[in-house]
Amino acid sequence: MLALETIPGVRAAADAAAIDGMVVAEGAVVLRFAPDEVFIMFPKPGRELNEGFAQAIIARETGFVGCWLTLEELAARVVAHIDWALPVERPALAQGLVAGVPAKLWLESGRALLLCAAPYAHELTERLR
Amino acid sequence: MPELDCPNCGLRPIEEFTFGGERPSVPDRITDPLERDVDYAWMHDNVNGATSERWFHAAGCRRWLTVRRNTSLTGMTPVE
Amino acid sequence: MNEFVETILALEWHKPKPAYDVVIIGGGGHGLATAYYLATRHGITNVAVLEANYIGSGNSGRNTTIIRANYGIPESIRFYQHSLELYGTLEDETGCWIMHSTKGLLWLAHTESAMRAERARCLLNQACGAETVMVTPEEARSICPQLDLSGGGRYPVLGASYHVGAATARHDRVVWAYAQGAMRKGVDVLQHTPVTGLLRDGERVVGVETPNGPISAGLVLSAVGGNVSTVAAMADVRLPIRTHPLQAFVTNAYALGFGPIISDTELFCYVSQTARGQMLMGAEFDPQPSYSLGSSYNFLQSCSAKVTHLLPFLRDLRILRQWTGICDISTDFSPIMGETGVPGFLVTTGWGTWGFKAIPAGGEQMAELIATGRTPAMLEPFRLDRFARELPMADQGSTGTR
Amino acid sequence: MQRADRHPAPALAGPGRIVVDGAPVPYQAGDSVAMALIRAGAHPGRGGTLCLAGDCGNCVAEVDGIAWIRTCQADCRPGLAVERHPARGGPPLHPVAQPDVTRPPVARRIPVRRVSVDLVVIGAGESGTAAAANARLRGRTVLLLDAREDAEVVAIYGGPTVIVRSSTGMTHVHAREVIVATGAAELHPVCPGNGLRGLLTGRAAELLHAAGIDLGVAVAVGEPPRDVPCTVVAGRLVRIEGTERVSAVVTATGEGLAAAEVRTPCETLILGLGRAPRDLLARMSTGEPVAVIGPAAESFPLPPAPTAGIVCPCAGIGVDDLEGVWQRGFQELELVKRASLAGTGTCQGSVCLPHVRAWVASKSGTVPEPFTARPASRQVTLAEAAADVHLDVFKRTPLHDEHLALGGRLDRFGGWWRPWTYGDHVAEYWAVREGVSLGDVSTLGKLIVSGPDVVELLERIYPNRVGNLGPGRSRYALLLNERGHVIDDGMICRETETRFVLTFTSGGAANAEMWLRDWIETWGLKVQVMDRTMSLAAINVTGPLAGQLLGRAGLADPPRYLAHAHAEVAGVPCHVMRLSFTGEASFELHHPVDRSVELWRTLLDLGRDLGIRPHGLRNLFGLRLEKGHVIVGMDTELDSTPHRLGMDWAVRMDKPEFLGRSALARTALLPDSRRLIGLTMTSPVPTEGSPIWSDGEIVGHVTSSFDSPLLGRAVMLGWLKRTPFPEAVEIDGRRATVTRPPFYDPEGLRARA
Repeated sequence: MLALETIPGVRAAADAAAIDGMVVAEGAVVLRFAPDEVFIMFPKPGRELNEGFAQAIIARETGFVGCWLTLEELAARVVAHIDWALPVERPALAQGLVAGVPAKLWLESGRALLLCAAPYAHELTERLR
Repeated sequence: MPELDCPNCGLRPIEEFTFGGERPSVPDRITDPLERDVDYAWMHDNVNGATSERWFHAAGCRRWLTVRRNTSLTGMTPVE
Repeated sequence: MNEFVETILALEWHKPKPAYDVVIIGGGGHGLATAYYLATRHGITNVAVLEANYIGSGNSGRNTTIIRANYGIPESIRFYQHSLELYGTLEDETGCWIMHSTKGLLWLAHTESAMRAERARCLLNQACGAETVMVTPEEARSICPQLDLSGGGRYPVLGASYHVGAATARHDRVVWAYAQGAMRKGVDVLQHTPVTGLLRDGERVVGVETPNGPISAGLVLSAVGGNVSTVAAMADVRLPIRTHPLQAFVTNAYALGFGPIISDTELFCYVSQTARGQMLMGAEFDPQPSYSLGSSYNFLQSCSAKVTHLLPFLRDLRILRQWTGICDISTDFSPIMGETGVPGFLVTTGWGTWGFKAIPAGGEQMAELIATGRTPAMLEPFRLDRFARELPMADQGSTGTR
Repeated sequence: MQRADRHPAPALAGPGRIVVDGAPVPYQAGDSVAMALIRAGAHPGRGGTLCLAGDCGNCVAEVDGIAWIRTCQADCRPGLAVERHPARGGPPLHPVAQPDVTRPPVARRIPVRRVSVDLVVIGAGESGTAAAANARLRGRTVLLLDAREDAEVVAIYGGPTVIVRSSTGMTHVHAREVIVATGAAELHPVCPGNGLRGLLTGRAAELLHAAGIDLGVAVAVGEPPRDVPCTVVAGRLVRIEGTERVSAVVTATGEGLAAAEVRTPCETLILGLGRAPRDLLARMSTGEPVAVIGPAAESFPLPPAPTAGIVCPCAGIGVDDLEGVWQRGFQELELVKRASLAGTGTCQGSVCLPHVRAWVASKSGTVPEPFTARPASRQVTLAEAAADVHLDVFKRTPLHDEHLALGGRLDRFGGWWRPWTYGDHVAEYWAVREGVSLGDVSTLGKLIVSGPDVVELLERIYPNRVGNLGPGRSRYALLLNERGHVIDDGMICRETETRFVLTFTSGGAANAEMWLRDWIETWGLKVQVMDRTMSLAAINVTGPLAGQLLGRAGLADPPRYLAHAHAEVAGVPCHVMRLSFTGEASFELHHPVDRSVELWRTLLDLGRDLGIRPHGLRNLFGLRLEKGHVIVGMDTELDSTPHRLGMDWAVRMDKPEFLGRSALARTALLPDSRRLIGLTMTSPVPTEGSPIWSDGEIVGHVTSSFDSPLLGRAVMLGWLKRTPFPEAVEIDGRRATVTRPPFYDPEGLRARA
């Protein structure tokens, strides 16, 4: 059974150009949900973004749950429940249905983060059991 | 399997998307403003052929895309 | 030889004439039934039914053959109940065997809001003459012993409405019964005669164009399914309709042993067993409009998943054939019948996924409208101008579709 | 998705016994079930010619509980249970015991593999193997599939996607291109006696002989089989004689009066009558990048038009049946098929189609096109089709387990699990009306919108005024579509000049986000949107003691009615919105989902001596009904305009533009024809949905009803749809009074208290 835990971060919605020019703390992981929306996981709490974000929406985000998987776990537990092709480049964000649940995958070269919105956590873990 | 190519997420099965319909258009020959409003509110072109529609990638980036599609064909094959 | 080969009725094909009092576009159930009732009830026999392919080749030959009247608004309940009653006497009236069988229909509810909707349905159905009662899960199981009341552990059955008079009939035979009846009275049914245009005299429609030449008509009725927007556009008539594919499938034939029709208010699927023993099932129409008759595996997958949650015995049954029809879904999920605002041009359309059950009443009432020139009371609520008059007949919850 | 070259091949079984109709039948290594039965001197099905190539339906039986299995395609394994189908009426429907609800619905876990290749080749015969090898040489990824290697292609769908069934699971193959190389099927004989046992096609005879099976006295008609000892009889097939099993074949040479019949006794009759393309899959996939090669693409001559015998063995249809329906006016291929049912059985016309086409051609003078091919071309069960399919996701709020722990019965509403009642719904009601209560409203839609054009956006989206709303203030609003019909409702909370928080109904939240994003794009406005629906939980603290409870939780200065503020409650950062749906003073605390359990428990603890208890949806529906608040989707219909709902106050027609404005202006000119009204009557309360009667006619129906403990009578909302609107109505055979809601606290003093 996958143990999904809250993955805290900061979520920002701003125009695409502002996000392109965004400066984030060293080591932060930036998941680009859409051209005008990002989710940023910081290596340490407290280091957040501020530049170029006039009238942006910036919010602390604790609404995502997830877990890190090894590549073996990813292949064995998750990929069989995906009806679309994973991107080949790394790192990469992939978003879509996993076992019928809206989910996101952050793919790094040696591991992957499986994420979903908290209300889906129960269904996702049940279905990937 | 019918798929749509989301500009943010790539090729995805149709179940990930919500159909948003085509942008309504009212034929020029309808001139009466009230009739035009009824047509805009209720009527559909229901084209058998190339059409332009809105789809929302509900299970992915949650953004809209505009799709050119031939409704005479099976699946979601885009048309140029 | 098996007992299901057609051995009773016979079709009579006639040569086309250059002009008719009434030309009906579409040789499906609605077109042929209208011709039949024009001929038998009103003595109007100078009628041609034009069919682009062979009779019953459209939705009349592609549906899941369910006849029911458990709708959610009084006007619809009365209309479909009348249709259900006409179906009940159609074999006697036509002398044909349409394989009509009253089975009863269970609409399963899994949530409080679904229960609320089904209770409301029962009250309104009873008030309007259709017999529908609430049943407990245990009663539902006594009506359908194969039912899994846990809904596969995911969709527990809280209760169901039971529509006692629901029936099935063989779709092709309904088409043929009406065709034979009309033909015997002198109606011409012209197969492989597509309509390529309408003849106009000013605003008025006065006939049709076909590849074999024009045919004049005192009045033209579009009874086509799936392509009505195309035909209506020939008369500059705009319709609140989108054409969507609707898919279904059957299994091989098994020994008879599944009595009722099972439907589900949340999963939107329905299951029955045909007289030949095939399990016949379907679900909601495809969300995107299309005119293609191609089938999709997604449908086979999701429909199989839904029905096996409710009826686990279906798991091991063999899927024989999957097919697709295209249906005209109106914006308010109700049919559109009658005048179009263009003189000489009528429609019977918007039959979506509920057209088969309406064939007798739709045909009878459209025939009355044509014969008398007056919209019968039963059709009044279903006029096309209801949209402009802001009086849509919304009843999405009763269409068996999303 | 994986890449693969070849479908995994099955392991070969050794000798053993299967159980057929309850009796053991031995088999040899490599035997199919059909072969084992023939080896034992039996026919696997009801009779008729056997092809042993998976084409016909003459060898079908129930194998391992699954009926209609082509036994020539089923491998033997020890103890495998085979039941032959009854001669009439079809195999039985097996009842399934009430299943274990803790397990998933598909009893056998059927694995699904998903692979992606450049090319799928269907058929590992000569042409298929060559095509696959060629493509591999050109560096393309190829998957070669063959039914004889446990890879049955069920169908080719759009994409193209090839669905493959095997004994070890399903495979969904996404391909760029498909080559159909399925070869040709041997023709079955159509003549009197063709339903007897002991009839084989040439290939079937070769297979059986190679497997060491003694065919007895074998006679061949037509092209003889290779390497099978048999007597070859010249001439055309006239009839086959025998009772149950073939005993002789009658052939003829010459025509007309010169025709001479020869009767040849035999124990096995081998038929080499020619071939027809095995093109079901090819015909199924028009419009896709699918090529057909080899014999499957050849046009073989049609057989001579049959004159007698069974044409369609699957449905038991004879030439006389075809003749009968033709005489009745069914005079084209599709009508012949539908009236006779020829071609509608297991093999979907694979056996009969060439003969029926030849027969129709002899009648009409034109060779008809084959009838449409549809999935499924091979054996597939519903369980296999449903394998790995997941239905709707049911969302849970962070308080899900809290509700269960408190004895809550959960119900699904708007896609979420929500508490319906915690058991004592009367106590829940009074807790709201006289004390304090908590409601889990985490499911509400919550959007943040921000940007320079945000006011313009909202003025266009909503029918009421937005620009004059001050920061820190909030306002109820309807959401209308372009027809002027209510599609949702919620609150508009202004935070700053350029930033708002919008709330929507639980079921409407996803649509509301789509709706806003679509219009922002359409109008080209500079507005950012962030959907916080699933990020923020929300607890509604409601009741006359709600303020007191929040004071204990550290909220010293709670917002006034229709104001909102960011503040800590019990140490949890909250967006506090003061409003009222229940009719009592209410504070919605929107807070991060990960802090929700903590906040919920603290509030329950702090309110214990105030008699706090949570309320479920059942009561919420009643409480709001006493106030006359509509629930969109429950009290509204597809065509509910604000006017019909009695909510003209929520629309400012003096605004120059908003969605639905032109429709509202137009429909305002039409007669008033539908109206949502309030109704009261004595208890017992009528069921929701009850028809409303007047003068013996149905004039509408009740949308919501509640037996008000406070008012001691039934209060309702309902539609009147017949004009003139009646003043006296009957519900449940009793008199009801038409009134204007609210039924409770019409001045709204309690909500503001």
